[in-house]
Amino acid sequence: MKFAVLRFPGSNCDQDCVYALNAIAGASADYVWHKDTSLAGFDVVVIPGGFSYGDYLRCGAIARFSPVMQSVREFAASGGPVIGICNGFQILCESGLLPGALVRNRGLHFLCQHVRLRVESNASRFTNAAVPGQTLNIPIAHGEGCYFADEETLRSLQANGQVLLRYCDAQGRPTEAANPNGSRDNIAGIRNEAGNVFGLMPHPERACDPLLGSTDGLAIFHSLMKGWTQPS
Amino acid sequence: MSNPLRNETLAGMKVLVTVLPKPSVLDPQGAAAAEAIRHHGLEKIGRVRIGKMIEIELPEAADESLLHEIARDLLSNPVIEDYELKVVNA
Amino acid sequence: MSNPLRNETLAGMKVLVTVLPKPSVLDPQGAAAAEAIRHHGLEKIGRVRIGKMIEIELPEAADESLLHEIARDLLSNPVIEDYELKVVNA
Amino acid sequence: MDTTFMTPITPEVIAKHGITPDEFTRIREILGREPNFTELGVFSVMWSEHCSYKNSKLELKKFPTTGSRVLVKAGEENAGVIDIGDGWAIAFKMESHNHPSAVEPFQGAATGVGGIIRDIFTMGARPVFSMNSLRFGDIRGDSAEARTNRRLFAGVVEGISHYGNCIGIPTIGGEVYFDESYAGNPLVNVFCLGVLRHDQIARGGAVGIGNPVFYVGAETGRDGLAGAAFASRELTEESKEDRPAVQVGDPFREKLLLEACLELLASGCVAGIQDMGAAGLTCSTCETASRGGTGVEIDLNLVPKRETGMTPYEILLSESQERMLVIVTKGEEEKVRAIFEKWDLPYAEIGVVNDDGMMRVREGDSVAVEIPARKLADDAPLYSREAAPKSRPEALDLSKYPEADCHAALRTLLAHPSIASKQWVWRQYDHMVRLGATVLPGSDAAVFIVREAGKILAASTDCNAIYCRQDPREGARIAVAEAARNIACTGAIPLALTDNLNFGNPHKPENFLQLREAVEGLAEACRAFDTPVTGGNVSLYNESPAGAIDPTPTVGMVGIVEDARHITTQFFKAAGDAILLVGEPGDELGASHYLLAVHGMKAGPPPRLDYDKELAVQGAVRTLIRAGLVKSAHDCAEGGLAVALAESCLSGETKFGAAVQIPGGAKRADVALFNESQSRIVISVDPGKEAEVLTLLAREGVPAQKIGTVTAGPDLEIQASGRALRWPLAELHESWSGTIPTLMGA
Ligand SMILES: Nc1ncnc2c1ncn2[C@@H]1O[C@H](COP(=O)(O)OP(=O)(O)O)[C@@H](O)[C@H]1O
Ligand SMILES: [Mg+2]
Repeated sequence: MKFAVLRFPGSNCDQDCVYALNAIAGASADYVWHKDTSLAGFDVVVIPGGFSYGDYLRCGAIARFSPVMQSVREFAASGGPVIGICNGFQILCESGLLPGALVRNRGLHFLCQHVRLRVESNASRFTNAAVPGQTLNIPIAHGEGCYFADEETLRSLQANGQVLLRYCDAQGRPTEAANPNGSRDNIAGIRNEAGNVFGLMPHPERACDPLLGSTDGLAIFHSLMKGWTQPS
Repeated sequence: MSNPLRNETLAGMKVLVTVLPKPSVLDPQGAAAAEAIRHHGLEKIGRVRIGKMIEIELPEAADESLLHEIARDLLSNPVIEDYELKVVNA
Repeated sequence: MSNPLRNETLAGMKVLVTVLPKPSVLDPQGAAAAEAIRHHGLEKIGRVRIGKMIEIELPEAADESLLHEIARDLLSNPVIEDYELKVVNA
Repeated sequence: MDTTFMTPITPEVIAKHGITPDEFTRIREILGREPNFTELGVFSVMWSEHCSYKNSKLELKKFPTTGSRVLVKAGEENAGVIDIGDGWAIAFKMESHNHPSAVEPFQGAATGVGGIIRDIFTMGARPVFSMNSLRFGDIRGDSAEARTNRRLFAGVVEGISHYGNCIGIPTIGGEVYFDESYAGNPLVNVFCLGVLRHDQIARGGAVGIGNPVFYVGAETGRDGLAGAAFASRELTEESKEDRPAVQVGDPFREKLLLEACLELLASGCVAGIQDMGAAGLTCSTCETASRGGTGVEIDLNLVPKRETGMTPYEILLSESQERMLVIVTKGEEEKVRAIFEKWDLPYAEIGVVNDDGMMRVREGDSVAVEIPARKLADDAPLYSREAAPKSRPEALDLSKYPEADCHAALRTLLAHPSIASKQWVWRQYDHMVRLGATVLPGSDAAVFIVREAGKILAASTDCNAIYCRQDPREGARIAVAEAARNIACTGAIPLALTDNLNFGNPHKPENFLQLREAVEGLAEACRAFDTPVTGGNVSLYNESPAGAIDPTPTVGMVGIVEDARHITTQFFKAAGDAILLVGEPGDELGASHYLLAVHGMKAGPPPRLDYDKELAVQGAVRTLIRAGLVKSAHDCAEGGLAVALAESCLSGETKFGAAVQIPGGAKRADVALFNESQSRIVISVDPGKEAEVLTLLAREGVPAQKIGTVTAGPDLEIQASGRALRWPLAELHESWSGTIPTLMGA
């Protein structure tokens, strides 16, 4: 299984993703330059964090139009798994591959800290190595990670089981106090309806090495490596 | 008007695009600004909203529908923002 | 005009403050937007500048000089930005 | 047409450029003629304090700069380079952006970060982490001044966060102090470290006659005109007029520039490379020529520009950010172009290296500047300013400071913004990118895994300016000792350090005395700890209308951890663990934060540092850590033992209590609790290992004793000088962690 890690000008978690995937998760990952248009030979697309195109205008607004994103759209349309982390999540929302948008954190500051996440569903190819209700300790690092969607979208996300991760407290409760950025319904990560596109604000690649305090991020990478079969 | 850069485009037009957060979207920046304005002595204010102002110099006329497309798809995000577009003579 | 929030202040006024980077100051955001707009098919553009638009609802008249002070000292940074202030009826 | 060519050089024009009549005579001698206006501008920036160190260079020569690990010495290139083994090396340096930050905190701090990062990748190193050392006026209260200080603090932190986060270089540590002496003149010192292979060291010389000179990066604009000269003046009311000097940073551009330059250096096409920092194009052309022993000729018409109608004077003196000068090996131009195009960077071939030793700047056919490069770059006048006579700080008369309510005093100290938790600051910084931060901010020194090199580094910035105010020599010695101690507490061995000398106007003899004393103190301590100086920065003229800042010679030290199992943090780990004090209980209250926070005074001499004792304590703690016997280690600094204990209780994810009895015969509890005597480290050890540890320490001849036990809470209990004190952890935590968020409105 081969992972493509996209590199936009301004991506800065690309090297971390490749390192975590290759050196720790035991996967095989390689870079794909934003001017490239082919994803042939790759099984999973990772859109890493950073500040693509400086995040000028809005986070992810310009990256959405880059050449490689056309291929990502086709890759996703044909059912290929795509995971967007942090800036990658923002790019996926801007591209319309995921519903909603990510806006400025409620407290207005950039926040870099560990957070707890509750796995809302493991019936996805991004979380199948986890147990529903399990809490994961994975860091965030963003200034614009407050998830917004209108009521109708939120209802359908909920109804379809598209919310995969919610910010929660140590007991696994999605409380206000455990919500670092003001996200609607404590949403930290969602998938698309088809189930093959996933965006999340926390950085699983930063939670793979025990020396960094947590290995819970591996749950997500291992899920992807395991592949996914429709539960019967 | 002594700036030579401005003179270059005096003949042309300008597009002004204002982008404001939709009323239903949390605008913590606006709320913080409201707080600061009250602190500054202007107590009686209603809501404050903060958005973007994009000024584009246009040396020659452009297709309005293209301009609107750019304002809608690139300069704003319709999920969270409304835009207004105005073409003025520079 | 179905927004109840707006109705409350229909009687009042609005202050619109636009803040733009000074012409001589680097505006990386504007430069990036210009690039993106060109890619979008609008090739012939001059400079693009990106600034802020602040909309303040005013239920009753306020002292203009106080408004200007707020615009200059609080909403903009005179070192690198210029502001414009307009009071309009809501 | 360049009208400035015709501007007559009157004594007023010369004085406005900060050039003295003697210096002007020297300029005429160098040129053998009158300078034109542009040349005068060029001399004025190159001979400013910021670029030439003319008032400090004679002092800086006192620093030790050699050692077995030094690959490139301080001053030779943009930053010194230190061997870390296995063919890997590090380049690091600290730099100030004080004046720009006073005028525009966000952009001032942001461009400071950008500048130091360029210094590092110019060396061929990939920048892997940053730190920052900040000083502001008091942020408490509702006065206009406090509000200004809060605005500066918020803006500077946001600016560092903006630039560092965007470019993807983690900010893993630093320090922040608040003191009235910095009101109106904040200090913003930023540190960056990069890694490289020994054979990747890049040089900043213009070598190879006939090699083309490339300009790459952001287009030149009128921003930051003569910033170096600006940094070399006192801040006054008129400084606001200097506002055009404010530069705006573009971290996105810098990220592209960084990647492009590293790719370029790896391609082997580069003969020399130099960033355009202070004094921009001027400094980079004459310095590369001087280093290469060559001449450089450039044509300003070819320089990419952001604005039209710029004069040679403006182009040469502009401090637009995110630009580099690259000397390319002839014949490799196409490869170079391809790399710049890949990264979408503006670039141009603007000149050539020649053999006449001149910095020659043309504008098409006309010559705008023609100056012998080496004389311009290296022959600035050097001054030894008058130093005031030395005076020893008055001994502390303790009877003037009655013992305060110690219960309240600990809370006051923990709530003092200089001591309170800085989480509000560091959580705005992305400290986790690059997967290196294994000890996060909030412990003594940061510990960082350099993935590409498979090495673990520890780093800390330190300076107690109250000590330096009371006795600059002792204060400087302690700054080095404290940095080394912080590094020892993580299990690391100190390697080298960089310094940032922040002082007032050197023309005032009392300020010059402080500078000289501090430099001598630093130099002596660097020898004692075997940590050569890799480079640094001098920032003089830090004065506001109220006077000079307290002398602040900040140090940034780097150490190496040899085994991941040695990495140690400052917070307690388990109830029941024994708490040991390594070092003596101490009794020096002079220049302490207790006197400042509780009695409102900066008084008395700072504590005395004894190198032998200090080295023994640090060495012993490191030995214990390496033997796997230490669960936590934290040094005693501001606020003494009581604050150190509280921090060990509070700063981990799980909070612990402690029951402690302070030994020693101090008559007063405040002395026992809050004295700041040096060479003390609080460690916690498994109760079963306590005897072994004490035996080991005794064998090393290091004074140490058990002082208490870690508890599950809910209180911190301390007995001192016959008094029994008890604080609920929750209360202490509120004082310590709530202060800054509350003051800053969360
Ligand atoms: N400006 C800053 N940026 C990042 N981290 C900081 C900053 N200021 C303080 N810290 C972190 O907070 C912790 C405590 O700082 P400080 O009280 O200065 O420590 P010490 O007294 O042990 O040197 C350290 O880990 C330090 O790196
Ligand atoms: Mg310390």
